[in-house]
Amino acid sequence: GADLAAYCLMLGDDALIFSHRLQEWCTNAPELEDEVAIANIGLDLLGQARLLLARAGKAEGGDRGEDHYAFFRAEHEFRNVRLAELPRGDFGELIARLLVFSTWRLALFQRLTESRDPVLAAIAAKGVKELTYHRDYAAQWAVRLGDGTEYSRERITEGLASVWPYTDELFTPHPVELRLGEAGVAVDPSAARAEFDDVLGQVLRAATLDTPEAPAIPGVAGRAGRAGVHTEGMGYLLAELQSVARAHPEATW
Amino acid sequence: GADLAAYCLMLGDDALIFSHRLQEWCTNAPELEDEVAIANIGLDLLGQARLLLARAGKAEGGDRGEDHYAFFRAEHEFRNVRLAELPRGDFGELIARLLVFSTWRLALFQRLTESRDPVLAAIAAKGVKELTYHRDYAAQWAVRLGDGTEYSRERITEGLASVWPYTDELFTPHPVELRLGEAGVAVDPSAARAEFDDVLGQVLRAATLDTPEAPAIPGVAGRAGRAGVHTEGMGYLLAELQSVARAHPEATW
Amino acid sequence: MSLELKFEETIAHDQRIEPRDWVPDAYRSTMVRMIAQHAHSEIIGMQPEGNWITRAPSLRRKAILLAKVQDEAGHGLYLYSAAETLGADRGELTEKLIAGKQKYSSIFNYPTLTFADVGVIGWLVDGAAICNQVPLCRSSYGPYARAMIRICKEESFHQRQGYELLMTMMRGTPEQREMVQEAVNRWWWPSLMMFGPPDADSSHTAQSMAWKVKRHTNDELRQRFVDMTVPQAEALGVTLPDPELKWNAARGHHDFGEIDWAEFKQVVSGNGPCNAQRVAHRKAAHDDGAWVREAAAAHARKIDERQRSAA
Amino acid sequence: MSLELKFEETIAHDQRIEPRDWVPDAYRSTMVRMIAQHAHSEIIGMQPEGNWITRAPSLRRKAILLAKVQDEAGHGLYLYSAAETLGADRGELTEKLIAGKQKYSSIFNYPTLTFADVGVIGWLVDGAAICNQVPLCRSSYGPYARAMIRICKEESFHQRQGYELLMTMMRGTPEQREMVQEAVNRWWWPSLMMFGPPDADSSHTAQSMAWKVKRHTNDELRQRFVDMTVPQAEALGVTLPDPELKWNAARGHHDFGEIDWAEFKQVVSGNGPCNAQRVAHRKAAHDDGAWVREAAAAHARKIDERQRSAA
Repeated sequence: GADLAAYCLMLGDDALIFSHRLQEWCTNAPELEDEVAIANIGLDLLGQARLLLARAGKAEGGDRGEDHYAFFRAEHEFRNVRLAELPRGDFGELIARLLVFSTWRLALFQRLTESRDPVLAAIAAKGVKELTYHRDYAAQWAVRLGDGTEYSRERITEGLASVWPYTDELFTPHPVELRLGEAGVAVDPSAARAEFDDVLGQVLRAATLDTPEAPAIPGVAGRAGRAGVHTEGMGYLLAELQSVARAHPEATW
Repeated sequence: GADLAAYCLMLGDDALIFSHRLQEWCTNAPELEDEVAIANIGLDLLGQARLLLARAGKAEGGDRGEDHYAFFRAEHEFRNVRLAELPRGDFGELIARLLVFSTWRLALFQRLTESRDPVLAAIAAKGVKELTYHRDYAAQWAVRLGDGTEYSRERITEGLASVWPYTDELFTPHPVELRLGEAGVAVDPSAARAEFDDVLGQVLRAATLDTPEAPAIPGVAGRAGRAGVHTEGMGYLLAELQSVARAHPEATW
Repeated sequence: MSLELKFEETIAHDQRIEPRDWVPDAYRSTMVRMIAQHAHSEIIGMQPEGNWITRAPSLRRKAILLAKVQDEAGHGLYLYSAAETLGADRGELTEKLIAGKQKYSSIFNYPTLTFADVGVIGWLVDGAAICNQVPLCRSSYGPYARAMIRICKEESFHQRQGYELLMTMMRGTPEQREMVQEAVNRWWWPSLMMFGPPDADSSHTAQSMAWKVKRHTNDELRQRFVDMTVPQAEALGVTLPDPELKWNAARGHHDFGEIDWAEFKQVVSGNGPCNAQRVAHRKAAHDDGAWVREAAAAHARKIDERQRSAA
Repeated sequence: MSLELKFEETIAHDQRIEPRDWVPDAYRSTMVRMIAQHAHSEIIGMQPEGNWITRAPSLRRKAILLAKVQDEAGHGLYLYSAAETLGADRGELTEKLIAGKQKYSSIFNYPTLTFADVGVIGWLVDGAAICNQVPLCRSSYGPYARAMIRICKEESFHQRQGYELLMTMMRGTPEQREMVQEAVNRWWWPSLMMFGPPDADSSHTAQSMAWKVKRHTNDELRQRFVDMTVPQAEALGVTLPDPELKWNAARGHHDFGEIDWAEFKQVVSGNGPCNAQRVAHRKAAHDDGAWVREAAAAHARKIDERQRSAA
């Protein structure tokens, strides 16, 4: 119960928080087609988040629903990886982050379709289709930017350099993931690393880009996003996300 | 009682909200001396805000203190002019805004030292010294930027152009100001316009800059900051300002 | 039959003009102006509502709002495409928008100040837009008419969602009800202004109606909107902020107060509460995206060259 | 008496070296390195605490925090001035900081995650800094010693304010107490690391002590800090996160657990949780300010030229 709830919050918070950063792109995209695409990806992730937070509530067995989790938890209760929460950068950073995030998440979700938890398996099956599109979108832009102008090459290279130090965290299993992984319910993310490296390698080659080399950014005393230890940008994100809901705790919307 | 409280909130909110924008400059100033100066101005205004909000609480006669006003009011209850809340721009915008704000406020406070309300008169007397320094700081930088490099001239010119449309609002009296003005308690801001124009004229001449010409930005159906109708940036400012206090409504700090 | 005669006849028979048909220059420029203005409105209109996406107080409302704003981007896309069938270029139209040489609906020059504004925009602003747009589904210009059919369908959906949000809020806390009323107070008069100046002052109406690109006068549409909205307001439990608003049995319509046309002119002429902000925001996004568009073009050229040299 | 002898004698008699005195090159470079590193620490140290100014949950705490961060800017100013008396240039020192060629205290490479961090930084981080700095008030280099006297006075004040905030929070809600404990858990070990590597591994200590720019070893100061802090933690009602921490009557000191020196080395070498962020922030502020500093210089030149041509 508790482990499954925690695991659903991990995957749900990844989607919720990265969706927030994509929402910040709204009205700021370089072209209308991208406006539509980025909103679409944000919507897909928001949908995944809602299903996962609802599943967490059921697993927990109390009466907490999706909105309770999204709007009334404190920062240290959010279990998303730090990659999801990094402040919005330029379009190069967006594409780099989306490429890393969707490649990782797709590799997880593919495996998760075989979860012994039928709800998780169904959520994953739906998510696989969405994430395949997200990854394609990011990969296509990574190639255009890498093999476009000198300046675009610089921007995507810097984008990759800025997100790369947060990549290791994606594949570092939390005890909950290991326990549920052994039970056939969750996916141990370290199992997805090879596929991730392979796909990234293909995309970066097509984009004529090198794989970034940068040391992983540590958490605090070994604790990072999955353990509720976030970056300084997270508090501002939550302040905005939760502002209206918390100003009217008794309201229904 | 109610009018005096409302008037104290007007002047207090101007200081509180502009101080917030100055706080956002912290660790972002062009030179350490400016880091110190901007923090100092932010502190002075924060101090003025605290005195004025406390006075509002007394005038209202209830048990609302400064923190209640700052952290638990809704946006439409804030009575600051819109100039105070505009999102942080570059250093040219800062100097332009500070020049306009402090010149206006100093002209008000000089008159307010003769208020029949002894508390307001005392707050104003203290504020006059502070605001004189703020205005000098802004004026000196306006001259350096206007008569510095071509680029700095462009930045201060753009800064002035961006804040100028919000200047008329500063001198448009609210009914509360008119009523209390007649009673000798408050200052009708329109009485300060001539002094403002005169001082600004002197500074801009020294800076070899023209007085901006731009139509005033209207409120919504004639209602602007003093009536609680703000700009879209205000909600984000309050979400941040109030986030910790509202997350822990029962806490003491 | 001369080209001009054929054009007149197509119009007279309520048939549609298609991209390859000959049209008079004045028709072409009128249509481009209308369609571009409409496209710009969709794009600028994303800003006031987009302002609340990250702060939407429930995940369901957040998804609805994000999907709605995305739809508006989609509408912009269809409409710019329709304008392109008349020989216009999307990039050039955007440049004109940013330079202030083409307009967009003035309603978007008002700020969104609470989450209730999201509902009120859906109810009143989309409602007014639909009144304006339903007749355009029979516009004489085919691509525009077809775009409008799709857009109107989606906007009706948005309008219902907006109204439903307000219904939910009106059943909520006293603060929520107050928030809705206050938003209605701010948006009511600007919504009435969406139908444009009174018929007597409208410069485009006559020609547009003759060409069947427009089918009702501003005042007719405005009256229809008021008559439609009054019972909805009653059902909702809000007061429309017009003391002169009342049923006139003789006319079979609601009478309503005088619109502040001075405010209308001020906002249309570029000096509303948010005109500068909206255009500056659009310009910043466009400028920030320049290097991305250049990269895409450069990459496409490279691919093209590689394919040609391989052939 | 040779210059060198005079220098040695000044040191031996615990007198102060002043800017015009001759000093060996190694002394000069050691002092510049020490003072610059200290100045950089003040400036970078503004970031973690500055992070909470706009969100401080009471206006009194906001004023205290803003004043504290302002004091740190002031400390930076004195210290850069002291370094300038040795021939260094503030602009060049800043360039070195940004290029990663000069260090700052590693403690500022940890994030501030709740408002309790503000209190804990005041209590533990300023507390540790004071332990380090009090002896520096007797540094052989006069301008540094005098700057340190002023700085230590202000830091003691900050430390008391931090402790008082924590006291208030511990008397508050259960969530507040939890927040304090959690912040203590995160900051305790990094605070112990502030005293630098164990004496056996410290490369600078011996020479610095001979020159009396430093007067106690890292381990001595660390022990003093632990002994001082344990009763304060008890008074506060928090647990220091070290199961091995206990009074050793034989030594007359507290024993404590092994510090994670691998973490220390990682953070010092540039790869802590916030190293990249802190330097990037400082660089962005410096770069953004370049045109302002150029404008001031250009204006000063113009004034100068006008005065000269008028003379």
